[in-house]
Amino acid sequence: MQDATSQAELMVILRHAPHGSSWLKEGLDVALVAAAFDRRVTLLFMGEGITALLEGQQAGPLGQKGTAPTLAMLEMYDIDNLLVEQRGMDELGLTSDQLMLPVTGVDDAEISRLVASHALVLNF
Amino acid sequence: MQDATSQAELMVILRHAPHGSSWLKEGLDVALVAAAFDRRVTLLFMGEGITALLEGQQAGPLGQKGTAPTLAMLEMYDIDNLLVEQRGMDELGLTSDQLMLPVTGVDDAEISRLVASHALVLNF
Amino acid sequence: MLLHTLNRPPTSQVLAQALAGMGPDDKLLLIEDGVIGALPAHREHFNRVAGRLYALQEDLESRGLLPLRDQAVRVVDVEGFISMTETCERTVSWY
Amino acid sequence: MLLHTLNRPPTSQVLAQALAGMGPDDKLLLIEDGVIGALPAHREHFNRVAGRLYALQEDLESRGLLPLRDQAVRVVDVEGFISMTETCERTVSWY
Amino acid sequence: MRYAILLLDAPYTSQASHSALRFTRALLARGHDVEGVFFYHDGVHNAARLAAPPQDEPHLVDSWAELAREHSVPLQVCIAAALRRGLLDEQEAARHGKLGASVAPPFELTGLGQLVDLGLRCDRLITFGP
Amino acid sequence: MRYAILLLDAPYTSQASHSALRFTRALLARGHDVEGVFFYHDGVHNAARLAAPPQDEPHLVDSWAELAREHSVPLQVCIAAALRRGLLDEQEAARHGKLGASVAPPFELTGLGQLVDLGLRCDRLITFGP
Repeated sequence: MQDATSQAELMVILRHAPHGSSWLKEGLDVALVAAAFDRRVTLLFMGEGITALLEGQQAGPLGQKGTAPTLAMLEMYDIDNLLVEQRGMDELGLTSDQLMLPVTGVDDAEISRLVASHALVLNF
Repeated sequence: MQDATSQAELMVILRHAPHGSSWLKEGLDVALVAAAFDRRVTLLFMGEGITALLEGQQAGPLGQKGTAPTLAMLEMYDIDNLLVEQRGMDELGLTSDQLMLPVTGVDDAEISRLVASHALVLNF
Repeated sequence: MLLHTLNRPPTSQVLAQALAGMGPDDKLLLIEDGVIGALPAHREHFNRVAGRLYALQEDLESRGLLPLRDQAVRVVDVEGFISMTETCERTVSWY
Repeated sequence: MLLHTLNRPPTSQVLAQALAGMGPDDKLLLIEDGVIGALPAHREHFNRVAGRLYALQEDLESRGLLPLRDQAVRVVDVEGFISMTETCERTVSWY
Repeated sequence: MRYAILLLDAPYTSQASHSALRFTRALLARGHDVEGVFFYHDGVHNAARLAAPPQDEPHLVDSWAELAREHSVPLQVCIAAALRRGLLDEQEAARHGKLGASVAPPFELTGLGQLVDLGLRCDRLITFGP
Repeated sequence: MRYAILLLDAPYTSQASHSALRFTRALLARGHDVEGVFFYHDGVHNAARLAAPPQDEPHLVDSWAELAREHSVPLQVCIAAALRRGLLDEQEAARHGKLGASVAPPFELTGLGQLVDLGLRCDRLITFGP
């Protein structure tokens, strides 16, 4: 069942900003668990989810950690296929050098091909 | 403290559709309780909240009542100041004869004046 | 061919996200508050999926939207929904 | 003069609702995910409240947005937020 | 076919829970296997055994439990999402030094790995979100 | 000035609860009166006494209780919204034939009339939504 060299099986789409809700954290947790079980995982950041990748995030005023520390660990979990929606980047006026991790921009056509090629696609 | 003849004190803004969430029901409950305590209440339906007023609503397939029966009781509570956002009506392509209760359409300028003239404005 | 479900009205940016995720043969099923998108006034939002747009009958009915819907939107009940999940390879939910 | 708070990003229709509710002297404070609106790319969404637009410092900082913000947006911390609720007659929250 | 259901919102907050229950009942009536309903994010509130909705509203917690008993459908609740939201079974309550429990069988607290497993093992996974 | 707070979402689901707690603490530090925090809609989950968040996250339920005890701030939970979401105190649990309770003092179950009263009596009402 488990073949680490196969095509990625799980695609997790992250569409929510850090700190504002638990969606981003709970979506990342699914990706980390799948990776820990040797599943190949693709992450796609769409819309405000892209802001999860901004440099210089901090804990909140009550000590809420946010998700940046988790993102910094992705490489340890062999999650290195990080995609960002190019349209979302443009709408936020962001460029990839403002992000904390190397990412690949994808357009709508590529997004729909990715959605079709993964065995499981989960939206968060 | 209570003067039923005074200017309306509470404005409840309803922005959510029926059945899809509990926002509409819980917002209406605040309006009904305030009216039961002899507070003058204004209701403003904005955006998808306008669909709460559509004719011909029914219970959901599990027997969820929805909010139409509550709206039908508003007159008993002396809540007769029902406003709808005109822009929202236009975007939905609806006209007032498709609605179950008589309403008054208001534009942005009127909405901001109403928000400023109520002692308490609650968004739902 | 995939099935996509959408439970948000067209005023939500989730519609654009769902459309971005859809392939040229995929179908879009409006459920819950998403069925507000079946109103004729919203037709232009769904140009990209013309002929592949469905709405759930139970959710149209409970909201009083069944008689008001755009006739170009195909109506399916929960059995039809299940049947679409059988025929389509997978289902992706947008919410 | 009222204070309005907004905790949703400019992609949300809640922004239009908040703007509809604002009088000509009212102030708008972006909090939580709303501070994404302080990015320069979103300036045009806030033309109607130019000079009356604020963002909460703590929420900009935790998201790494403080150095990226449009300089036309005024930054206030929680003390400044409270001070605005004191000065303004009432506060209306849009979420 | 083998189906799995993922439910992400609480009853009484959005329609997600109603939709998921109706869909799952119709799946079973049609002869499909439902290998699990996984409750995540605010969906964990579907397991709240103390829920006391008005009598003229559907009782979703009881309805899930009934469905599970009649059709042997596992009701799997993400333990991490549940604990922070105040949903504990007897065992977790004891472990965290709390008196009383808010989750009872047939709902079972389990790890997120079960969701990934369900999603990749079943022929279809259908998500109901808020 | 006399302030009231209205909180409409659960801890750990959105930031609303964090924002409301921080704002309320700052109000008190500045010498204002906080005549009540009213929990409505999913905000009632702030009263979940069984919440067991990870130790490296803020414990919002405990933080509200602490604030109430130190500053005599009433914590008012809408009873109708609470019951359907599985939040019952001892009295309501007994009334609904449930064993155990999920809400304890200083949180008190009360009617929506209290919200209207707070909102019209205080100089300022500040709402934190999801």
